[in-house]
Amino acid sequence: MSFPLGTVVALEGASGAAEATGFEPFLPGLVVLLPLLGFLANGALALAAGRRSADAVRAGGEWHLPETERPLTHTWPSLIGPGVLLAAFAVTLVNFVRMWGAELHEPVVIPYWTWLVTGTLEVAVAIQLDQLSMVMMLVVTGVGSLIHVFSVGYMRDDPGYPRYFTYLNLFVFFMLVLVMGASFPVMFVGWEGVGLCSYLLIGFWFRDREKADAGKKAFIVNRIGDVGFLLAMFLLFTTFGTLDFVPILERAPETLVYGGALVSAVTLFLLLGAAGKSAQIPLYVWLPDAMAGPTPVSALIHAATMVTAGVYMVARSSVLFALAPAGSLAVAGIGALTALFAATIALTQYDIKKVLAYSTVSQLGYMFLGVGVGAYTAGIFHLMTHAFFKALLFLGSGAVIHSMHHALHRTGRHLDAQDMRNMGGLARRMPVTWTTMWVGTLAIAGIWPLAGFFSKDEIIWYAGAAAGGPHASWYALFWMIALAAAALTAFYMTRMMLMTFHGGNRTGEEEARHLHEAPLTMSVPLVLLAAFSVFGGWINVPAALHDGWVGLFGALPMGEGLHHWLEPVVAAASEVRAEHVGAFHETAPLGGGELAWATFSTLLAAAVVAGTAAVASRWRIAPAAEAGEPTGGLRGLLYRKWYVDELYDHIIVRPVVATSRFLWRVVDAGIVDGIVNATGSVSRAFGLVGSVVQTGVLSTYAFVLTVGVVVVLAVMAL
Amino acid sequence: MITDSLVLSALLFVIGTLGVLIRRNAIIMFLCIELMLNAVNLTFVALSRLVGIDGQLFVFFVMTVAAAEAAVGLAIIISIFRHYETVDVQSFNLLKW
Amino acid sequence: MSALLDVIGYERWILHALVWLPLAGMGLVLWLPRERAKHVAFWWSAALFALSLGLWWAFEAAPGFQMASSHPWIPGWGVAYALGVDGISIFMVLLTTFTTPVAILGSFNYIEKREKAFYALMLLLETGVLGVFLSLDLFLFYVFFELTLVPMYFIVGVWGGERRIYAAVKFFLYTALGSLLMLVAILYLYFRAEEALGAGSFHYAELLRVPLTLQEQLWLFSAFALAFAVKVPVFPLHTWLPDAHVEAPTPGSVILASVLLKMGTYGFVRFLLPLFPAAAQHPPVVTLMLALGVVGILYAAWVAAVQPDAKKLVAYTSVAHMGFVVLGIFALTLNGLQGALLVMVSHGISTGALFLLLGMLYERRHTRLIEDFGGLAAVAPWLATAFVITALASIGLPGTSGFVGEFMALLGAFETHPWFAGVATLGVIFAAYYMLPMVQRMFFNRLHESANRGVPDVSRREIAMLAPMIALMIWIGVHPAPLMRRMEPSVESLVSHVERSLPAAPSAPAVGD
Amino acid sequence: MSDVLFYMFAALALGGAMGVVAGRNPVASLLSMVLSLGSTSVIFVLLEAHFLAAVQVIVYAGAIMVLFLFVIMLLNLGHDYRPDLRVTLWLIAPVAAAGALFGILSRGLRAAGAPAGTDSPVDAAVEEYGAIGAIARPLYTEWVVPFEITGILLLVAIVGALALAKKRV
Repeated sequence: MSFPLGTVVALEGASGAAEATGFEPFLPGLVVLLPLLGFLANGALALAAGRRSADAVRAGGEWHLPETERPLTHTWPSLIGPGVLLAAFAVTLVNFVRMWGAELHEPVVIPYWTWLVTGTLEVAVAIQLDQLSMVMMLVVTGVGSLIHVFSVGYMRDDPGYPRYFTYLNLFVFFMLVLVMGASFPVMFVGWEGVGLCSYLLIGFWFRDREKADAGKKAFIVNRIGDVGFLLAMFLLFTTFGTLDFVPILERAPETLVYGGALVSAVTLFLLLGAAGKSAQIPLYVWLPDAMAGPTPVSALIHAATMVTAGVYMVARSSVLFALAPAGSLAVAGIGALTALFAATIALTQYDIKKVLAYSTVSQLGYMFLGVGVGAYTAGIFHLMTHAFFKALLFLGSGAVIHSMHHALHRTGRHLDAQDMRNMGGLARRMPVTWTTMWVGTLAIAGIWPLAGFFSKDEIIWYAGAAAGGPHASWYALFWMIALAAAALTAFYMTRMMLMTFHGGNRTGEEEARHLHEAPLTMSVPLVLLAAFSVFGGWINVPAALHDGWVGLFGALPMGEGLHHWLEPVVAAASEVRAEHVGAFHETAPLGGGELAWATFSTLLAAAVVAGTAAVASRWRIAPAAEAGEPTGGLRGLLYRKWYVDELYDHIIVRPVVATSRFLWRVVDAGIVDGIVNATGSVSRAFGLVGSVVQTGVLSTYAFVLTVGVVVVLAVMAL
Repeated sequence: MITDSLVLSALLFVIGTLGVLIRRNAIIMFLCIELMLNAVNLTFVALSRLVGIDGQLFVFFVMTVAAAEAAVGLAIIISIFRHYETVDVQSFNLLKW
Repeated sequence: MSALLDVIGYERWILHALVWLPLAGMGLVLWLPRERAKHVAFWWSAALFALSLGLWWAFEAAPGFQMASSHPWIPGWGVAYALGVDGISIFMVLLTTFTTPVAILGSFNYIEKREKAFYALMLLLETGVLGVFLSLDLFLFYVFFELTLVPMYFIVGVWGGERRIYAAVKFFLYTALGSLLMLVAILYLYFRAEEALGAGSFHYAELLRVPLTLQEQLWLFSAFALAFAVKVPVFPLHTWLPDAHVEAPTPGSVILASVLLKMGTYGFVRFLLPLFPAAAQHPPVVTLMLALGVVGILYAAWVAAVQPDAKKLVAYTSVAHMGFVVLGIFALTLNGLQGALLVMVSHGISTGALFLLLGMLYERRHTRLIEDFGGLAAVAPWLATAFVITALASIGLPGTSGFVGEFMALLGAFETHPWFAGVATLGVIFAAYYMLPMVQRMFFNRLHESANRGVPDVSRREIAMLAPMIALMIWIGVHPAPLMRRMEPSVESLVSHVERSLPAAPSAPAVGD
Repeated sequence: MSDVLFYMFAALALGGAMGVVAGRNPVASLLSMVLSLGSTSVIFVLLEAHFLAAVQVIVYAGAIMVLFLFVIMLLNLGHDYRPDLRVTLWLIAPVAAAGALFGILSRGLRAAGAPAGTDSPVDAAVEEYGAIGAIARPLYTEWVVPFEITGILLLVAIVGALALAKKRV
């Protein structure tokens, strides 16, 4: 058999061009393979559990998870799931340490087997290891393992426990394939694979119609984005004849014309793909609905990893975007617009997960703004820090919802466990969650020492600095939008914290007694993530701020750490940028240096947080049951998400379904089938005409005969 | 003389055809057919004046066929009569779809 | 492995065995008593499949026909009994020998009346189809092409659903009418060959050498194209397919979807492109066919989405998939053609599996309407898992066989006709648009009807059918290289033949501009 | 002299034919048929076909007409017979067709006819072998096969007639 099983088993793979620089990958294939093995193991357990619960349902009842001794199928996944992730994280760490030591200048490509092969196209299933993919691998496996551990606690008493971990492991596998793929098609495999897993996980409780619909919506909207990705790949293939990253990104500067139609088309298609996956303006509608899935899923997929795939893709093909100012402007524009738009919606939401969902869309907008203006490292930096504090916030909200469920379950009252209006005053009852979530909130708001400040501020600064180059007026506008969105972020996050943790408790006296802190498996990840959110920002303190008060007068260890780390990956793009656009400006559009604006932004955020805290304490918040939906005015508009969903429904979904029905009823059954059946009935009609002559009366036949003879003779006589 | 008799035979033939078309009595129709055959015999004889004896010979065969046909035809009419109790052609419409 | 095959002279008798053994099987089935019929039929076709697997090693990746043999059959007319296999037809043969035992296994407790006749017809059908894929003589090809009509007509007509007579007659007339024109074209070719090459002949190799003017080629092209367009089916001529599928019994649907549709596309690749290269490249012809392909993709997807009947929905998806194949073929590029062949193989497996699953659901609930189902995943999780995997393969999820074919076809089409390929790529969205709602309405949502509550999960026999198909779908998706390597030389020689024979007429665009 | 005779008997023949068609009852039609046959046989004589004239009278008028009469009597159609000939507008179509037929036939036949009086090969044969010999000789030499076949034909007709008309047992 020509299937080179050998190379896969060895997992070493050819070590590519790495000998020179001494970076010697340590079993890189294992990182990808482990989640796959986890998926297969959990999958088998899930199938067994599924068969047992199916028999129970068929017998008329419902299979309940026995309280006392949990069946094998529900204990093993808690070991396999997180275990596999932690192992993958360990291997990644080893590789990271090795890569840290070696001065790696070009990516290490390790092919395993040829996937597609024709005369003109050759695509191998290959892994590409370089600084960028290493950062992503760290984020995916690191945050992923924490979320897996959290899920053990959160999903403990869900009958579909093994199935949950099957999908989660499969997701991490596809995410790693996406991040470590060495060519666009392999990345695309991961790209749609994560789309599939988000479909499965959002619709995890598939018996509930809305949740299944949300999953379907996510998949279809992602697919719309994937079409863009496909078209970009076709364009790249027709120009370069190959689809691997290394050759394309090397030969891009000389083959593609700067700002030419081709490169703009490619980048715009890639943007469409990224917008689909990272929920940006036109295709963001699926993310808020994706909250229908379990909360750890929202944390992992819809905060930390999957939605950042778009940003990673832009960073990976940074050269193309550098060559296409129009493309980059579009990315930045979409990013800024999404940031502001999503922030406005988040202001009025009452569902805690919806607030966080729109906050994610908004923060992704920032990342897009970052990579759009050419500050790729800033974008990736924000991606990393966002993964930390947004995962923290989501898991925190998960802990809150979990304990709310327990309380309501105990007393049997049917209240929406996710509605903030039913919460309030949880600080005393859930101190750990409360403190860690405050850390996350301050981080996302951009308060000084925390990670959010450094990454978000850097993006805002570069947006402002880029205002100097071409399209200056546009970038200045984006800079202002970014600042406004930052203020809004601070407001809605504080509002969320206050409604959830502060003020009087609105769940009800009896339930309140049952509200207690989340178990250890859930609170430990929270604490760890909180730590990351605090110290995460220090790895990349901007040079200008390093010795000012911001950088504690030089005390912080790794100034510009991430910049140096991602230097080789972004080198090509920055060269192109330097050649065509010139360096970033020193001053923001309204004057003032980086330090000045950094101080301004953190003070602004602090002011907003304090102000909201003061104002919010006087709000009278009625529990969800009494308080109706906000209808009129701006609040109603924002609560109704600017009626975007209804708009999409009217201009896209309904016409498509109507046309389908029309095509089927009228065109297919009517015209095409009509013609086919018509030929049948026409021939029957001719038969009828013929039969009129057959009257059965002898003389008619004789008469027809005579007429025939006469005609024949006449013709012959002529 | 020959052309006159040819015209005569054409006339007789036409009258025979007319009889078949108009009459509804099977026997009479049958008679008319015999008349038509006779007209044809006349043409044969007339033309045998030009062609030679073969014409007359052929009449001989036509007559035998006419006899055979008459016999069978009448037998059919009898068996139909036995079934329909009438020889009116209109009532034999078994073939009507 | 290939050494072992050479020892037993595998190459000399395998093709003849493949064509005639099913016929022998048919005789055996008819001869044996009724209750033994299905087992014999299954084991006979399974053995044949095992035998045909030898082709995988015996066939080495090289252009031109291998294991070819030619014996005069009707010398007077220059008709030879010529068989041969090349990169293009080998996977169609393997697909046929693979699908027949699976379809027979699928009909074990589906067919209750007239079992012997049914299994005999299935084996006769296999002979016909294998004959079509292996024959190198146009006369022999036409005989087998018509032969396949008869068993399919009876399978749909006798064991079908309520409107089976209508569907069977429509299927028969549609295909027969088309193939009559083809017969005329074949005869015309024969006489042109007689004129040009001295002795008239139906053999593929000789007919390739017959010089034809563009006008002639256009006429012959349209005659052949109509016959195959009905079979593919291409957009306006497709209405027989949903009816035939809805009324056909499950095994009939499986064979119809996975094998019979391929005869049309195979005909395009084997006869239309090589025999009438100038016509195949004539810009109006190419634009028309590409347009029909793209329309087929989008139109069928949209119509499929609103079908109340699950089998009709899947039937329309076949039209959509075949739209991709037509797109791949008439892109006239190496990637496009290879993509088309891959879509043919993967569609055969995934749609065949889909029909098997729908058949299982029909056996359990005796209904085909989607809204009668609901929440089955809670009751039949393994069935639901298999259905979801097959559905994903059908809509072309990367990592499954569906994606590889569609990606290559679209890529190939993009090289020469970017706009057509661009619009066709939208088909990928509509694939999800028609498949996911069906999956959700049948397997997710609440389990409301009590009848659904009693649905049993897959039995061992059903697993024996589905497991190999799902394994194939994933294997081809993950590791299509061996398939592609075997196809590549034949497709390469085909494409270069089509390009080389291009008269220097400026009208036809140089491929790839 | 023979022209006058010819026209007289031709008129008689036509009258007989019209009588057959317009006959009020079958027997009347039959008799007028006999009249027509008789006058035709006279015309045969005028055309030098003496043997045939005799055969016509004996076979046709004598045998076949008697057969018809016998059948008419058998089915006793003779007496209370309602005439089935109704003059309706629908008659125009057959009459027109018959007229057209006559027009074509006469035009064709007239072209074939030749002036009377030319000596025809028939007379030579009659001199040599006599009236009956002139017919008999070719009958038994060239035409012997058709002759035998007509014999068989008659046999078949007899058997057929018997089988058909036999009363079902």
